[in-house]
Amino acid sequence: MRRFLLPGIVALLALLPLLNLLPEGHPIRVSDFVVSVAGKWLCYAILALALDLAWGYAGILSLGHGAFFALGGYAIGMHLMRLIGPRGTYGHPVLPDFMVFLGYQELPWFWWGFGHFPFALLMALLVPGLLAFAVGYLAFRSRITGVYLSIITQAMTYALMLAFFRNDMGFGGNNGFTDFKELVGMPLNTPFARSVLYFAALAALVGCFLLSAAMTRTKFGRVLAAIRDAESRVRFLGYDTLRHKLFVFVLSAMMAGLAGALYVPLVGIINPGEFSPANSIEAVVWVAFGGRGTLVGAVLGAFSVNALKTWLTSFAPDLWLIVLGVLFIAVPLLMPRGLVGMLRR
Amino acid sequence: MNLRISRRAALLGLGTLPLATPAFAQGAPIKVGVLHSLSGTMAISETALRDTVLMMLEWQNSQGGIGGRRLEAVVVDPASNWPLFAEKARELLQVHRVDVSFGCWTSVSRKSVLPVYEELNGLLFYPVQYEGEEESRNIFYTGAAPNQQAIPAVEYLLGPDGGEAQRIVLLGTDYVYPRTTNRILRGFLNSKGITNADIMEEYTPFGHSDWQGIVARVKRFAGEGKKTAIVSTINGDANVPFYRELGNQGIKAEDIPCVAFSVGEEELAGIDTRPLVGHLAAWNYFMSVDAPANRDFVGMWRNYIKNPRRVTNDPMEATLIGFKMWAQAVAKAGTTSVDAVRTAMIGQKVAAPSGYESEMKANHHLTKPVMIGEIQADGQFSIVSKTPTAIAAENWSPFIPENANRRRG
Amino acid sequence: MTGEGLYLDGVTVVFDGFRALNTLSLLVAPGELRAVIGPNGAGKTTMMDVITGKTRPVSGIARFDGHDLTRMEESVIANLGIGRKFQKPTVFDALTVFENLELALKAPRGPVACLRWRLSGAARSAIERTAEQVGLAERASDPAGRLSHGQRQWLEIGMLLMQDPKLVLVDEPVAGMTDHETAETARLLVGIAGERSVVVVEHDLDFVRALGCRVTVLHEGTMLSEGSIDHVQADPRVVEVYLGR
Amino acid sequence: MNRLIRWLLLLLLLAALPARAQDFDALVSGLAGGFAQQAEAVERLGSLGDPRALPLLRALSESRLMRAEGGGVRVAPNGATPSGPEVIRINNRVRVALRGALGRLQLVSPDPAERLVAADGLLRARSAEDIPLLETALARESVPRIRDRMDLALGAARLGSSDPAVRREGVAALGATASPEARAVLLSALGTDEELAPAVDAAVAAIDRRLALRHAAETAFQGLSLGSVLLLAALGLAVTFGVMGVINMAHGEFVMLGAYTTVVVQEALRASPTLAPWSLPLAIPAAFLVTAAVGAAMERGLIRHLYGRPLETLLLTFGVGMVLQQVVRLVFGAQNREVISPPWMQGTLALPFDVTVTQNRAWIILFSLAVLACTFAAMRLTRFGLEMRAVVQNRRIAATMGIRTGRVDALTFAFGSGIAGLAGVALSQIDNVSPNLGTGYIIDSFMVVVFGGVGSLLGTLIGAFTLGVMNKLLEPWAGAVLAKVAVLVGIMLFIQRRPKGLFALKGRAAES
Repeated sequence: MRRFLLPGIVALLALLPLLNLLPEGHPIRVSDFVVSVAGKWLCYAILALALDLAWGYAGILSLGHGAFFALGGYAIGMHLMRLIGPRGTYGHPVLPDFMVFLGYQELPWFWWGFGHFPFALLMALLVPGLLAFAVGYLAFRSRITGVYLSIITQAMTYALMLAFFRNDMGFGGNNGFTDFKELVGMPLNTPFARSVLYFAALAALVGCFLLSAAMTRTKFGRVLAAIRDAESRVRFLGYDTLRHKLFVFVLSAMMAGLAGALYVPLVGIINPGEFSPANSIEAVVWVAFGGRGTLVGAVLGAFSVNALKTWLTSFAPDLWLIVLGVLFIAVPLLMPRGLVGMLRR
Repeated sequence: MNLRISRRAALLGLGTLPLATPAFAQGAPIKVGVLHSLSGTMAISETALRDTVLMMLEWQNSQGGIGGRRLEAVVVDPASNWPLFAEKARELLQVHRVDVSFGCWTSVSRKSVLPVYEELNGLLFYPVQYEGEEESRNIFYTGAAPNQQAIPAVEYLLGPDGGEAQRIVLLGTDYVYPRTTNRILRGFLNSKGITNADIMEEYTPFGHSDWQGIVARVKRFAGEGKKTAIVSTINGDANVPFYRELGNQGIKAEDIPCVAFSVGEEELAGIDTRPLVGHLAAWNYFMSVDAPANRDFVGMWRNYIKNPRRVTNDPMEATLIGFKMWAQAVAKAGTTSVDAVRTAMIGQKVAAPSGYESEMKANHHLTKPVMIGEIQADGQFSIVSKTPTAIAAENWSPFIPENANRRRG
Repeated sequence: MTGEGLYLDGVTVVFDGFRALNTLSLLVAPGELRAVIGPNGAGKTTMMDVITGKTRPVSGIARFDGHDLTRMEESVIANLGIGRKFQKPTVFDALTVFENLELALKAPRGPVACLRWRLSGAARSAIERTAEQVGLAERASDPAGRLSHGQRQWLEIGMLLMQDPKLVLVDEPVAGMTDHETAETARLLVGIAGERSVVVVEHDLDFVRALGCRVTVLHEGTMLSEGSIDHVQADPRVVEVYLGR
Repeated sequence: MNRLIRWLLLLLLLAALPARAQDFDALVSGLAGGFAQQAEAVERLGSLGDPRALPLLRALSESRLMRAEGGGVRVAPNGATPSGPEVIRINNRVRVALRGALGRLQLVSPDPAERLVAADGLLRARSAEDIPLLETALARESVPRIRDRMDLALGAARLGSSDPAVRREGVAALGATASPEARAVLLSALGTDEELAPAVDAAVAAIDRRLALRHAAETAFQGLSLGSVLLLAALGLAVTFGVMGVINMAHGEFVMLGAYTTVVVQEALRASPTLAPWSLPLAIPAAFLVTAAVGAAMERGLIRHLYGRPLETLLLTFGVGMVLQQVVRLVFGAQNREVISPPWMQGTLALPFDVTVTQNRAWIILFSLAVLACTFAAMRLTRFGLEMRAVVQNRRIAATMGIRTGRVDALTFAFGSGIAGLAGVALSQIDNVSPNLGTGYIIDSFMVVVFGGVGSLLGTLIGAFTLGVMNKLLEPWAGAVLAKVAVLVGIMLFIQRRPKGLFALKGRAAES
């Protein structure tokens, strides 16, 4: 029975955009809205998976994963901006509108290459990866663990948020990037494009899930669990825990970057608000809610908390923060092993 | 009350209910979406606008709705989160099938929902002053464009009543509205013979609370022997600490007057305004306007919100104008269909609380009067200057050279 | 057996002005079994920390087979062939007994190597042999978290064996053990020595006697006396600071 | 007697001026005209020197002048706040004119405060006509502060003279000061007077040299002020996080609760004339108690179940923060709440060497140090502090010695939360009182604690002030945002080198 559970869920999820093709008014038709929201949740699920890999498996509680997510999003966003080309308000062949506007004469060097999709996709993985490498190397080398690491990573995403809010950075400041036109030749803002992006996100989620599952089943996965439970003991066994932690942290950051890269074309906007520390903490709550240390839990958590949030922000616009806050309080107290832990019991 | 409405909305929001009911059946309620943040950083400004829309809705229903159809609000909370704005916009249009939406504050939220409204051919009323440089067939802009606020205000500063300023400090929060406005103002100032050496421009992040250094630098800049004035595009939250610092460092309006474009009655409600008397704000409406339409508006608001001390402000007035115009346009078109309403909107006129008549022009912007107010000790503004007539919006500013090769259309 | 074994000379460690080790010198030959005793705060655990790289001395030499231990990371030292068993048994509760032993098994330690690691038949039988040796063969697939205190001590010793170290450091192995378990442990440690050096830190003099080896007595971070158990027990200085109390 | 001489002097001065008393009534009715007309009338009334003008002009500047029926004006009694369309409104242009006119009329007032204001007004008016007036007043003035001001005003007035020798005298007088106003006056003269340019340049340079020190002192003050805010925000965390190891993400919301308590106390006392001026000091214990109570409830009800699981605590307290924020928003509304600053916290304070600092910030620096001292005393000198430290060092042994560890935990957490409430009282004086108040401070506070060294109050103190001063030093040439980013990155790098912060606990205890 359990063997078919996951493939069954994936098949159901894959069916969703197809139900959107049914004629309006059909009893089982799902609306565009549901497809686009579900696509967003898929991206969040990848982010949750990435976070779970670092936190649930290796005990690295990053409160800065939102930053990796946002950087991935910005990389793709830059590509999408380049693709607008002369269709922008000011009709400049190369420069995006906001640059024309701030009086840029030419494209800043860090925008070079983003006209090419493969390059942008590469950067969406590499930039978060490199940042994770730098921060992780410095932190793990100095044996910064636990809540200290959480605070450091939180400061990292906060500093990035402040920096990206600056218009002088060349990333569009508070407005970020929006009004995208197309991606790989496909016009965005159509139900078709959203379905395609939905499938891409689903494929990425399945890929990331399988990769994570395979990885955690190897001896590497067991080393991570050992590091989580007793890091210094692992060192006395002769493992250079710095390298293991760095490996999983960088991988996790790249996964988060991929999630961000898929997210931006789906929601149609990226701006520095994505770096806000609260976003990263929220992602941690998804994982905790679903059940950390289990991949299914992370995915389930991302879906359920976000579904709740989408529903509550319409159902009880004045009270939803309280409901969600109470949920955050209740999870560590009443269900420390999350949804999955509860279901298994 | 609004909770009850939204509960019904929420049932639909599940997305599981098939939406078989045709939304435009005769006598079915007209749905009005409200897309204002009720939590997060923007809640401070936007909750009052949500209440304004609900108030107008109640009023319209008390008049028998529109064409015999009742109005029903769908309130959602985009939580000051820009991607959530886009999601909620789509939800309003596709799940709740609203006929019109009122919402957003700050350009980024509008730019986030704009592709959604264009794709799904929805109708959005945006009630806040903004930097211009935009024109969408699906949006009606009921706030001011730069020429309806910023330029007249600076003109006032340069004139005899404003103190004949020769140096200008442009202070702003680092986002697109201040950046654009200041760019336009720089062009304007240069055209008035004020060189760049006499212009200081500085930006701070959202919610900036430590103004000591900047105010001290402004003082120094002003101490170069020329009459100096501050033009502030500082956004909501940061204003209270800014004005406190201004007052505490003893900068009086007689020495360095400060004119603000984002400070209204609501913002002043959080400050002790006695040290600030004489500093200025430019809007298209002040609560202190002496006109019958305004007395009705203030009375209606205080009655609705059940608080005799609550204030009204410019974006609330803009919301009211937009709502009334939309209601008139629906009545004229005889349908809520977006294309028909859009056509009917152009040329609609409303006797606004500002005491002037506002008209919707073909560029989807309103004609508005410009008023300069001085802050008074009681937190209100004393209107020291106003244009004789409502002026039309230039959403594409002539002071931005790139607008010359803008794509039309 | 090659190399010079463990060599400490003039090692000094200072915590906040307190000299945890004060010019300590110690020589352990390859293959030797050595017991280290001393009252609380004598510096026994700090000595082990220096040898395993957890604590850096302010001065002095610590060498193993010619490698300078004071400049190495813990993991590098472990890979030189120095294994350590902690006073409080630390095994990985979330992993099974088998997996605990597998982690300790001598094999490439890098992340990529771990990802590509496949359990060979030889490795499997080595692990099973060790599980047998420490009496945990029956429980190989149980999570280590479910073991009793004594079993955890044994598992840890088993993990030490899997590392195939040249020098084994054992910190108070019999604390909290039954008499039977204590005797078993002594037999186990004597069996291990010979092939490798073993340094045992212990309070329990009966247990030390059972080991039948050379004894070093530490006091206030420095060596007080060294020799057979009978020799040190007869040393008046030792009697004064330790046994006399 | 003295008073009589003053009045005689005034009359003497008035006689020297061209008296056109017949204009007086016409001018007074001009006060009710348009802004331009008002300004003109005010200026002429000032130079007319008729003492009857003084109460009228004062009333005009205080919005007490009303349009009387039949075209004239009437004055509402002193201290009244009339309203309605008959109140004559003024604008900045009129205010500037009023300042000069009142200056002329008040320069010989018996009230020193009025004379100071008058001298200030004349300094800004800079009219050569005032030279004789100022010279006479200066000869009689005995208060040094007012003399300095009059000297300045005289220098400025001389600069407007048509006689080059007088102008030169003015430049010399202004150049001898260390005043930014004098500098501004000199610079404004530069454009109009070619001949004096070298003298002016030299005078400005001299002032600049004297001002450099002052700017440095003011920058240092700004840094200390920012540091004091950080210190207040971080102190509570230094207790809850540093001592107990509890990550309280709702700390910022506790600060916010403290600020709202201040609002509530002020509003409750508004009606009582005896207590209202003391509302801010009274808010201090109230805010401490309210937040301490919330903290104690949170510790006993929630956090206590999660000891030893810091990451879960982090999530839980984040949830508590969300709830608190939204509850406050629903109860008090999303808008900013007004907090009134008592008069002794407004305006600037002149320190030696002409360094001026803002009163409210000076008070907050003192307040933060007082709170630090109290915290230190509570932890070092009281039985509660002893028990607290005992529990931190070894919970089990403390328990066996009869210390009720649960109670100590609750009290410690309540104490840390109470300090957050105190921070809220202080922040209400410089920042918005809104539900979002706390969010802006939480990360900075954590950085201060981590930078200073967890568990060390001295570290928190030094950390807070170091970060404050660094920020302010970097700000002028990096901008506010980059300065902050640079400081954050700096801390992150610093922590790599000293993972335990500036003042780390060393030794075995810190290893575990």
